[in-house]
Amino acid sequence: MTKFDIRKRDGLARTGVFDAGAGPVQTPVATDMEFLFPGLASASFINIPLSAPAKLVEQYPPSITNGPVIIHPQRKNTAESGDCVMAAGWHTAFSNPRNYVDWLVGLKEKTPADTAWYAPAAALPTTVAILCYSGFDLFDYTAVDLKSAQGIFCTPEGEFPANAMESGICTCPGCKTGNLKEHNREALRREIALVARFIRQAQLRDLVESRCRMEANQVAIMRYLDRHDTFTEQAQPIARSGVMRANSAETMQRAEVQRFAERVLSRYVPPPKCDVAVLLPCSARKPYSLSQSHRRFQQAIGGRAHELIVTSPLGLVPRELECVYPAGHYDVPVTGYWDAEECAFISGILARYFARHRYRRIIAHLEGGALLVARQAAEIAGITLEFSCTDDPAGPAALNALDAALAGERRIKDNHLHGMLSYQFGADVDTKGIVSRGRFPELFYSKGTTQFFSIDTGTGLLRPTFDGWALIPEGYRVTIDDFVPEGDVLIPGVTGADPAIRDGDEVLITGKRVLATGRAALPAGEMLRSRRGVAVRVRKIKRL
Amino acid sequence: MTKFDIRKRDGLARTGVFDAGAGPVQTPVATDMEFLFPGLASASFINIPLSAPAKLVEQYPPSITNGPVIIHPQRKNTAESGDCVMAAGWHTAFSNPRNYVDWLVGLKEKTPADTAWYAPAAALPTTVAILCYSGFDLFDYTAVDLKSAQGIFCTPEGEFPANAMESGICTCPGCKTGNLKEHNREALRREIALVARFIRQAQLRDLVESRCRMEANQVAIMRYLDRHDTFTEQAQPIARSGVMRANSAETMQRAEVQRFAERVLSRYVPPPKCDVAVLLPCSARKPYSLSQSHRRFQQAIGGRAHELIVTSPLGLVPRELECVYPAGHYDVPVTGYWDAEECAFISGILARYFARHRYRRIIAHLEGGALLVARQAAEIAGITLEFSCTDDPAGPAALNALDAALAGERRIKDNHLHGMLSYQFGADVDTKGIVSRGRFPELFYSKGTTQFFSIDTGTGLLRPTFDGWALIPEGYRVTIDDFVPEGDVLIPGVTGADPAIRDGDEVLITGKRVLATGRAALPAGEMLRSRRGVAVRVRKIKRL
Amino acid sequence: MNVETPEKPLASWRGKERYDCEQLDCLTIIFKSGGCSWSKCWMCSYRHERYGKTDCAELLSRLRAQLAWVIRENKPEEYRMVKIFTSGSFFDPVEVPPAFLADVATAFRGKLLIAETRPEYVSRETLVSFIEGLDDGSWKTPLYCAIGLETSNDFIREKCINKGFSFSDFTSASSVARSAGAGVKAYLLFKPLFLTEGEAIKDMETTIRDILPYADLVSMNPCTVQRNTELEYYWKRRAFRPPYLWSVLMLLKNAPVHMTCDPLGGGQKRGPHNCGKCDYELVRGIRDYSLNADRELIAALLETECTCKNEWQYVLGNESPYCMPLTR
Amino acid sequence: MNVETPEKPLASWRGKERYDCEQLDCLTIIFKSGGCSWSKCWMCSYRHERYGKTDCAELLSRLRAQLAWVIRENKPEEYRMVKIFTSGSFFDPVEVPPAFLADVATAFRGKLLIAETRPEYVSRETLVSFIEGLDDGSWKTPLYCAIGLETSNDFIREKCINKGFSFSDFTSASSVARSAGAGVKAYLLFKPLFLTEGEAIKDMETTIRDILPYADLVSMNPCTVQRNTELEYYWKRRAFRPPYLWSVLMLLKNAPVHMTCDPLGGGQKRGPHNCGKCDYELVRGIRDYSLNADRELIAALLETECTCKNEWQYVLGNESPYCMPLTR
Repeated sequence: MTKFDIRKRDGLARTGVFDAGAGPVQTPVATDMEFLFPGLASASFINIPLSAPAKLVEQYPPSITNGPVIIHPQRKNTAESGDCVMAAGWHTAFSNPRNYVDWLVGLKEKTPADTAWYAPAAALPTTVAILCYSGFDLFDYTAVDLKSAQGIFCTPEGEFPANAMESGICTCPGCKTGNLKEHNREALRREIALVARFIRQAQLRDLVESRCRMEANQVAIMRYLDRHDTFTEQAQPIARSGVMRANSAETMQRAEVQRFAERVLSRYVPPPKCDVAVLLPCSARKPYSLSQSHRRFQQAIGGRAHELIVTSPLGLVPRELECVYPAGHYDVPVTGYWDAEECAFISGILARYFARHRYRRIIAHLEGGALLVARQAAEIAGITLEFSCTDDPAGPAALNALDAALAGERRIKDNHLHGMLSYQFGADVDTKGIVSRGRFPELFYSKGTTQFFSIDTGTGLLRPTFDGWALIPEGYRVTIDDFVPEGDVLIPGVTGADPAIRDGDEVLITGKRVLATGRAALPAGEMLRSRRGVAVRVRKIKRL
Repeated sequence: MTKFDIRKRDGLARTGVFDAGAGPVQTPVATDMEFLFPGLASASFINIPLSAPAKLVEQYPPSITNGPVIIHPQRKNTAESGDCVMAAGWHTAFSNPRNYVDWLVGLKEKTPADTAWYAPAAALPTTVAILCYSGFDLFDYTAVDLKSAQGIFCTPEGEFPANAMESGICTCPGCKTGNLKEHNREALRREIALVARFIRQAQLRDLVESRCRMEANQVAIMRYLDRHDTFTEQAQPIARSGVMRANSAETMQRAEVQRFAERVLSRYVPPPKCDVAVLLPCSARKPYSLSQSHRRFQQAIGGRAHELIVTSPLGLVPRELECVYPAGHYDVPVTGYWDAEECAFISGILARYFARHRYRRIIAHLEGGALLVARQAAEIAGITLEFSCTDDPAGPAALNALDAALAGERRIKDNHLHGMLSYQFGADVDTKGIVSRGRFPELFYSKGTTQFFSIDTGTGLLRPTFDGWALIPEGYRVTIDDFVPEGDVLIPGVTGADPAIRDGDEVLITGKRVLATGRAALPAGEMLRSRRGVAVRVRKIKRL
Repeated sequence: MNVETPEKPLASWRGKERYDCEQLDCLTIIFKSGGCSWSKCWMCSYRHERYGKTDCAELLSRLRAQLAWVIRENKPEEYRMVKIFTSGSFFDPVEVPPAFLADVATAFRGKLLIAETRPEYVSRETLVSFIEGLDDGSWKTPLYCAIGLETSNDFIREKCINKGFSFSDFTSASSVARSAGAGVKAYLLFKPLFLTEGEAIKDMETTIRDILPYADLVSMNPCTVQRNTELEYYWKRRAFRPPYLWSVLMLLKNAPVHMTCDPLGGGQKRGPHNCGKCDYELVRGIRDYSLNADRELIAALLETECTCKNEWQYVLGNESPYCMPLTR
Repeated sequence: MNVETPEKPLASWRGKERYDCEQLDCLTIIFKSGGCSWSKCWMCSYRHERYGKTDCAELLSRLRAQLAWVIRENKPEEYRMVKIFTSGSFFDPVEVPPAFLADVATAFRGKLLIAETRPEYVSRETLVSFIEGLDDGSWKTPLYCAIGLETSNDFIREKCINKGFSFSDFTSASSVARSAGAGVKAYLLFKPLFLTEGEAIKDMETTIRDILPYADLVSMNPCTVQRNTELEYYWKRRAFRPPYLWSVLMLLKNAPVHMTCDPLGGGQKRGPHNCGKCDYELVRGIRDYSLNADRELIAALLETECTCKNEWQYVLGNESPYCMPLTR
């Protein structure tokens, strides 16, 4: 029996340990697959192209004794959890990015999540990043060895004539001895090691946004995958703790960016009885509140308005959400120029927000691109803006104007918790009487001696206590069988999970005998479509 | 005396050979600069930051005996051709991309072109690509050695803790023996070798569009440099012969893309007496004419309209220019989605084109994003479009509709040459009687036995004979002293050059004793601001 | 496109063919017919070449017009052999009205005639009467039935070609033909869909051995990508690569009998090809060999050096049915 | 921001100071004055702390109010030493009306007083009369003139600090002070603008040797980035890094005399700092050493292990004036 333990997820990519009986291998990996699966060597006459119609696949269903399970876009799933599945002929899929993505999504959706994916003859230093990004784990040396036979020198940045080996681009043992085959294999292994590192750092997307620039098809694959937003979004962790590099146009299409915008529009509830809003520019420092400019803004506003930050690529960040991933985590090149796509995307978000939440006054304390976007949004939404600055929003003139604009407005109650709860759990919770303690952003929320929530400063998410969960009427529950978990809740024990749950979400575990708080280790869909591994990392258990 | 011979240019980047007296070194290079310039080691108390005001610089002008010439944004140039110039403290410039670019442009503009540029303490595997892209040639090991001292493992994709050395990301001799310093130096040298390769392939921009994604500041530097379009454009060769990878949003801002669009709008003259235009979609195959779809379009049109291809990122490609760089060379990821920035840029070009050239009828044989763009352009320009297809433009229904739409229109004369001449030389030449021979795209233009032009199939540019030049009334002339060149024309012999001349342009050399045809080896500005090297590669000489 | 042109064959040309250690002048004709009755082979685009809805009488008259054009254009003394193809089978009575057979026999009386047909149309009766009209004693075997067996492997013929008949159908047809006094020519298809280069080579090697008792002449066709075929569908999606010319050479060299081979589209993307640098010379060599049967020529060609030979050898050893084709 | 508050000094606090092998309770006062007459040092932001346009009488009354506040808040028996700073020079008659000096002398009669001043305001006359008011015989040297010499290198003082006086101005002032019966305290600035870490260290080493004959007390200030200074301008543009605490330790350890050192902003980005991990302990140790002069403590601190030590050693060896600062 083969076995596959997933260790770390990053979107569709993952690191893990695969064992086909010959001992465990760390994935992603390039290895002699015919050694792992002796049946591969003797397979014959079984070719069925990826583009073959269902009829042909039914007539000649490909399979290999002592081999991985062959999956095909036109075929029902025959794989089980722990299996190695092989997308035969995957190396040909690159030529048509639309097919690549449609096939991939179809295959991923119908195959158990905890299967190890083998893409034969597909891995090159140039391709393995996007292959891992697509959710493949196992690779062979076929493609690089072919390049060696062709006299081609492989690097992650592209392929060159063999004599490039002498130009100092690489100094591996293969290059030292003029052994092209050894170099090419080495180059593949190195790239896989690098990719594995980025997966562990939960930053593979950043690497892929870089790597793909050398091949148009990879850019198209990335873009098509982004367009499969429902599918892609599910695989994204709810938060990462590192920096999110917003360094290319495609960042705006990232599932995590789109999810943030969507949740701000659909889940987030602004502070009640607050009918004045101020639109503010973002700051390089995150969370914004820690920047000098925002400290000045907040001083000038004095709590007399709801603060909304207009920013690329996120769109709109209500002050309450400034610590939440990715609002507290993105890093973006600042040139002052907002391109038309940014403007369209962000003004669309603003317009939808203002259509949904009616403010009596909206003061645009903005300049440049952000101001342009706010004007566009106002036009779309048919609302009127007031303007409180002409140039530098953090300059004394603008700050005085902002102060003056808010003269006579009454101070509204600070209600960060309410906003965060609505965003994170989709719940409109009455937080009256709950106060925050601690030093921003390390906050705790409690009433008297009862603590309800604390903030995970890495992700900006709320961590509810049992009392906190009592305030959240529904959702984010994982139900388990009639047992008391020792440590983490494992996948086989899970009987149900709110489909909204994503990797990293705070969840409440409910069973007949216990209640427990914890953090989901994978999305609801995968919990239900997998057989092994941790489902929820438990923080606290209460026996019932 | 130091000496610097530039070998290959790619934008601001170049490869070359530098000699400070201790023997030649190939550039770009990382080396022990204190060995090349012993004065560096003993320099003391001479620090003047890049951001220092002119007054301070004047008061304490930094200089080093037996060292490179120190350049500073606030100081007049003191360097001469062949010198090594040092932008002291350049490693600090990365923190402010706007300053980086303003300083760079200022320094480049006032310093002789054939100087070797040293950026001290700035080169890391992550930064050296953009440094070379910025026009630096010489680097030291200071920055990587510092990383080694800090226990940081350097790769072109980013920096990691030293233990990453054991993860297989690299297999250089340093890594094999656990020598971090050796690895880091090796990693820098490797990246420089890779960069040098991309410079030689004239594709450094492609690499930079990839590399920059890992650091927001580098993206900003690239974007700011693009915005200095007059400066940046001058350094771009008029054509390259490889593929232009249009794989990111910034491709549209490339000087070569902007230049193409500008020349189509300002120089290009459509065929005379042709008042019907058909807008066509592009094809993956280049030149378009060789694709199946365009063969069908041309069959359906039958020469009864002027063919204009609507495409991203170039905007508008008149059929006559389809072989010209970059129209015949770009490769773009195709997803069917045209983002708002693309739409805005391209519809702007179309609108300006149609405002300038009035057609009686414009038939949009387009679908999807291209159709959208055409509609936008028509609205801006206040013109009316006809539409000849509803879905696949290359499908039989659409082709029939196109044929029908052109019923009754008379065939116009094929006049590729006229269009190309206007684009390349800005000349509206009467080409009557000149016919083309050869097999597309390998064409020759002649009248009787007199040949005027041939096409360089690599670049798509025209190569005029002396008779061809006689048709071009002005421009693209390089004047030389009273001598007969033996082989190529060297820089010291050049007395004047049309400022429009770019690296790779076809030029006519005029001297008292000769007339010669050739190809410029560098832009006019550099010809006049340099002292050594080839100015024009001569093809044919005629003594007067 | 609907312009009526005077009736003439789809194609017709003159060339040389090797027969019985001689090189004969040969007239090849491709008649436009009623169309192949089977018409399902993955790689075949000839099936689209057929008259639309016509009745038998009209079909006959059009065929006769084509024949008349051929006779008009070619003097009988200028060729000794005639090869006849249709979109399907020359002996299929639905596709080619039987009355036309007699015309053909008469027209080419005294010539050596090779006519292509599927095995199911090889009937003793038809052949006997056809030979009667054709034979003037010039040739020991005046007629050869050319059958596109493609491979002796029924599974491959079914899955990879969709040919719709079996090896035993072929051997039966062979017996029938011989009993009627006709010879048998076998067409083999080298590298149909869904086979690796290595599998395809092995298939040919086996097939050649298998057919020796049943075929008098053997012609091997390296697979070419024709328009509007299933094969083209897969080829466009990178799921098929035509065979290497190296493989063709190797098969020709090792075959126990002389096989003719005309590498259609040789050296082009859609036809059998190597890397583009060595192709021209090899294609010419293969054509020469078809005529002169010079094994030493083939052996020498196979020893030619080219950078793509490494690639080919790698593909032979490493292309697997689950990751193919490795190259383009 | 324009709210009037009762007149009190800019700052005033109590602490310990080492003097003559003793630890004295010390009252430190920073008077708000008429402002530094020079007011051009790159790193100084105190120059912004001054009364706006006031006449001499008003200035005097405000200074007196501040003094009264200090006397009110601090019982005389609770401190033995007084350190007085202004935005510039205590003995500058334009900045501090001479009448006020008498008040101060009277108020702190019997205390050991250290007052900061630029050398040009050290005049025998002023000092003699001031000491007269101050001295009750408790101290051998009841007054020390504290002069911000910063460095003995005139070039550095000019280019990197913009101090506006020379080393000889300092030595002259020292003679004057001593002849008037006052002592001299020298403030040194470790690592001003435009110096590498190594250059700054060498400068301190030289300076310490140079001033031995002229200074009775030495205090070394590692440079800190204050707001609204030229230094801050460069620091924000990555052109300045405050010194490493390792360097401070090394200088204190090797100095031929005991130097006091209060690393203001120690461990923070704007102050002298290492990597952030080891800073707290080292800053505390430096403060302790200032009081206890325990060289062994300093030596031990310098032997502390931290990952940033390598970096510091690298910077010492490799930071050059043409590529600095190497770190942040």
